[in-house]
Amino acid sequence: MKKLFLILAGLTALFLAYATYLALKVAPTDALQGDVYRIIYYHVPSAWTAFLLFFINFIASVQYLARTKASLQKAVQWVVIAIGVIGVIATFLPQVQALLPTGMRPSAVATTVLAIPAFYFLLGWKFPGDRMDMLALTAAEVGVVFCTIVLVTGPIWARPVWGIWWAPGDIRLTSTLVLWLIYVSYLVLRRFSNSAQTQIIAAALAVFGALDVPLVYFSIWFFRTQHPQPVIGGGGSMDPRMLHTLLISWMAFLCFAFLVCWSRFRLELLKREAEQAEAMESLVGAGTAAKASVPLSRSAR
Amino acid sequence: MNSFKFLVAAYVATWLIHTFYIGTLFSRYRRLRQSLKELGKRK
Amino acid sequence: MNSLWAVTVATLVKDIRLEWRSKDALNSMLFFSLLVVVIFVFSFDPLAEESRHIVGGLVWIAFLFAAVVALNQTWARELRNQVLDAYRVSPAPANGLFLAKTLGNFIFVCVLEALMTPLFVIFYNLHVLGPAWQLIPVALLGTWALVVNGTFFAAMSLRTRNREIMLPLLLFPVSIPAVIGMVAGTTAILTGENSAHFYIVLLLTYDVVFTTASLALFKAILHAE
Amino acid sequence: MTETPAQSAIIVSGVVKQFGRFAALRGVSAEFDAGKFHAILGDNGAGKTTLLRALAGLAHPTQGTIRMFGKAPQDSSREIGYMAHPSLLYDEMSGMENLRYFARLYGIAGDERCAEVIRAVGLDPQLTRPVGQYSQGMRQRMSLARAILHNPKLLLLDEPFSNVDVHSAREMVILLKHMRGSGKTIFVVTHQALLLDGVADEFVWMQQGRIVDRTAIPLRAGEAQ
Repeated sequence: MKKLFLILAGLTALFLAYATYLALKVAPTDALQGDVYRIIYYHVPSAWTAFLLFFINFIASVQYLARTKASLQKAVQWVVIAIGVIGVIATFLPQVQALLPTGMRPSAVATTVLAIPAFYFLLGWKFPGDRMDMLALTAAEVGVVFCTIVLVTGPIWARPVWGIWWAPGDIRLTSTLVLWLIYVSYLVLRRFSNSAQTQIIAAALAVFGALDVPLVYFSIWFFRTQHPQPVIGGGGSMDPRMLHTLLISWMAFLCFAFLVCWSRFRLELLKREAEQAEAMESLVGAGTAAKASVPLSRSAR
Repeated sequence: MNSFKFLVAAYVATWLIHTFYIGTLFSRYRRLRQSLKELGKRK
Repeated sequence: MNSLWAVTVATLVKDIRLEWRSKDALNSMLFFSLLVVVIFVFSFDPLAEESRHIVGGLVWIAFLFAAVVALNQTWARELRNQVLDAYRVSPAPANGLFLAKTLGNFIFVCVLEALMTPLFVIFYNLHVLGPAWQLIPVALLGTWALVVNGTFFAAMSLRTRNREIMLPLLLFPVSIPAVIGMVAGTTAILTGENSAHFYIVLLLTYDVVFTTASLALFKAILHAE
Repeated sequence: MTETPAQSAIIVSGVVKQFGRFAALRGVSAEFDAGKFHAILGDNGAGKTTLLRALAGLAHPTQGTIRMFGKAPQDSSREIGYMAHPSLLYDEMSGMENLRYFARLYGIAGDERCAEVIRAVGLDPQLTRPVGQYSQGMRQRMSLARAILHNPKLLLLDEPFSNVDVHSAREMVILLKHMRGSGKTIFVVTHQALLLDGVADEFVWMQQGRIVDRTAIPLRAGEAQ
């Protein structure tokens, strides 16, 4: 296991170096922004990785909550299957296709929708019992790290391009900030909970956070339309070489995130084992000590 | 080009954050090992 | 269903009776938001023409903080003598407690708003340029949004160390869309520059989503020790 | 006369309760008979209260299961009467008001049953003083009244005699003895084992989160007097 990890770590380092090389040397310079646009190769893959991790946190939290009751688990499974089936069918209906933004292919949307049941069942199979909760924690924590990078590199990119550090109406950056806040509060809750069932409380909060995401997005989107905005460039199609570099970079960061998550997960596993061992250890140690010294029942006398 | 330093800053910041996080993971791991060892000794 | 309502009503009556006797939450809430208003008057020039643009934000910030005070109080009452355990061992539905607490807080915060709004009007010399009646749905839906999530998260923060500080930490991030809806909606109505319809729909959606989620998950939260 | 084997009312199997780095219960397995009076004894931190809370369904075991009349504790809340160390009453309301509220939680309408149990524990239903001003003994009685309000088959009492004068304690013991006679299963966590001499059917000794002994007299084997 350790050997495998080291090999993967080495490969990932090479992959990241290659992606950075592509980003800095191979990808063409942007005509409008100059070289600084190359931040995109770190900024956007980090954002996608963070969103993926938050998505995993949501799936894991739902599944953890569902597991508290057998009937609930069944029901949630059927809901997830229904989402997959209906989602795939819907993307091929002409009415729904008309709603899709231009450039978004129905087959791509269908694949994305299929990711929901796929993740749900894959994670459910791979992470039994309390491991599901540990997965949720891991995904949230590593997600927050990647989200932090998005929030740091965003303003660094905005400054030379837009002339300001932060555009309050910029929907992507602002909703990412809200997302970051939500998941930081999730981690704070886990940190400060003194409940014996932190897992359930945290899972409930994760569900609330995930439900909030679309609302955050729409509210900021509408808020923006009513307020004067700096002209934010964007849109237009991307040079295929840029897209290629972007995807390579994302792959590299995904591999990296996977390894970080793996380490974090191992750490949590070890921590819980240690807690349990300590709880049981104090039982043996203290138990024998008490038997030797303290008279058995002070209370009865 | 002036904006080049922003590019460098962003890349450096990214790896700084990652390094910092992995550093905290390592220190947490070491502390855990330490406490496990003490637990073993008590036994 | 029947027993849910009976329990909700009984709990609500009990809460109002207790509040009436001690007036803990209402007094601290009122005084707190009065202080906030006074501080705002010194911080932001009330006579300026653009005050109409910021007062929506000020009003809701005052109410938001006051609501947090009230929300912490309602659960603190259940922790004294561990009365919450008496509820937990009873067969009464968990959602009865949740609905009663939410309704109770909703009433308290509405009373507070009714008392504080005239103060804002006087201090900031407000007159509404948009359709004033729309302030009512914005206020009611916005208050419900705050209170329903606030009650849920306050119950959640019962199980944490430093409970009182935990509530805003949990509540504010998730409430951001609702806060945008309340503040931007109120500003839109006050200035009459935009329509507030979108915000009312946003708040309504928010309320429906989170009321449903809270009712679905409250049992798990209540019984997590 | 042949003794009919008493039916096991409560089956506790392999219960572990872990709070972070501390295990309050460390593998408790026991069967308790219906209609008997069980006294749970042990030093502070032996896990008595946690066991009682687990039986009441308030604490969820980390491992192991508890079956109560064939059901999980959470599903048999109508059969369980639980009296905790704190009073589980609202200090600001009178005894009658308190009980009236808890009666609604159990779906009991009207005041007759509330008055009946208050009289049963030797208090006056007409008393209008808030519970917060009761003496410790009166509060314990009122707390017991709350626990037996819905006429449960199983009574779980945590330290009912602590901080109570000897006279009141004796009276409570007589009351419990009477309830034992009417077929209830009773668990009492206490430090004052001698009070229950001749009243309790068995004494369960706990130590370090385990049941270490079960005796018929308030004295463990090998313990010289």
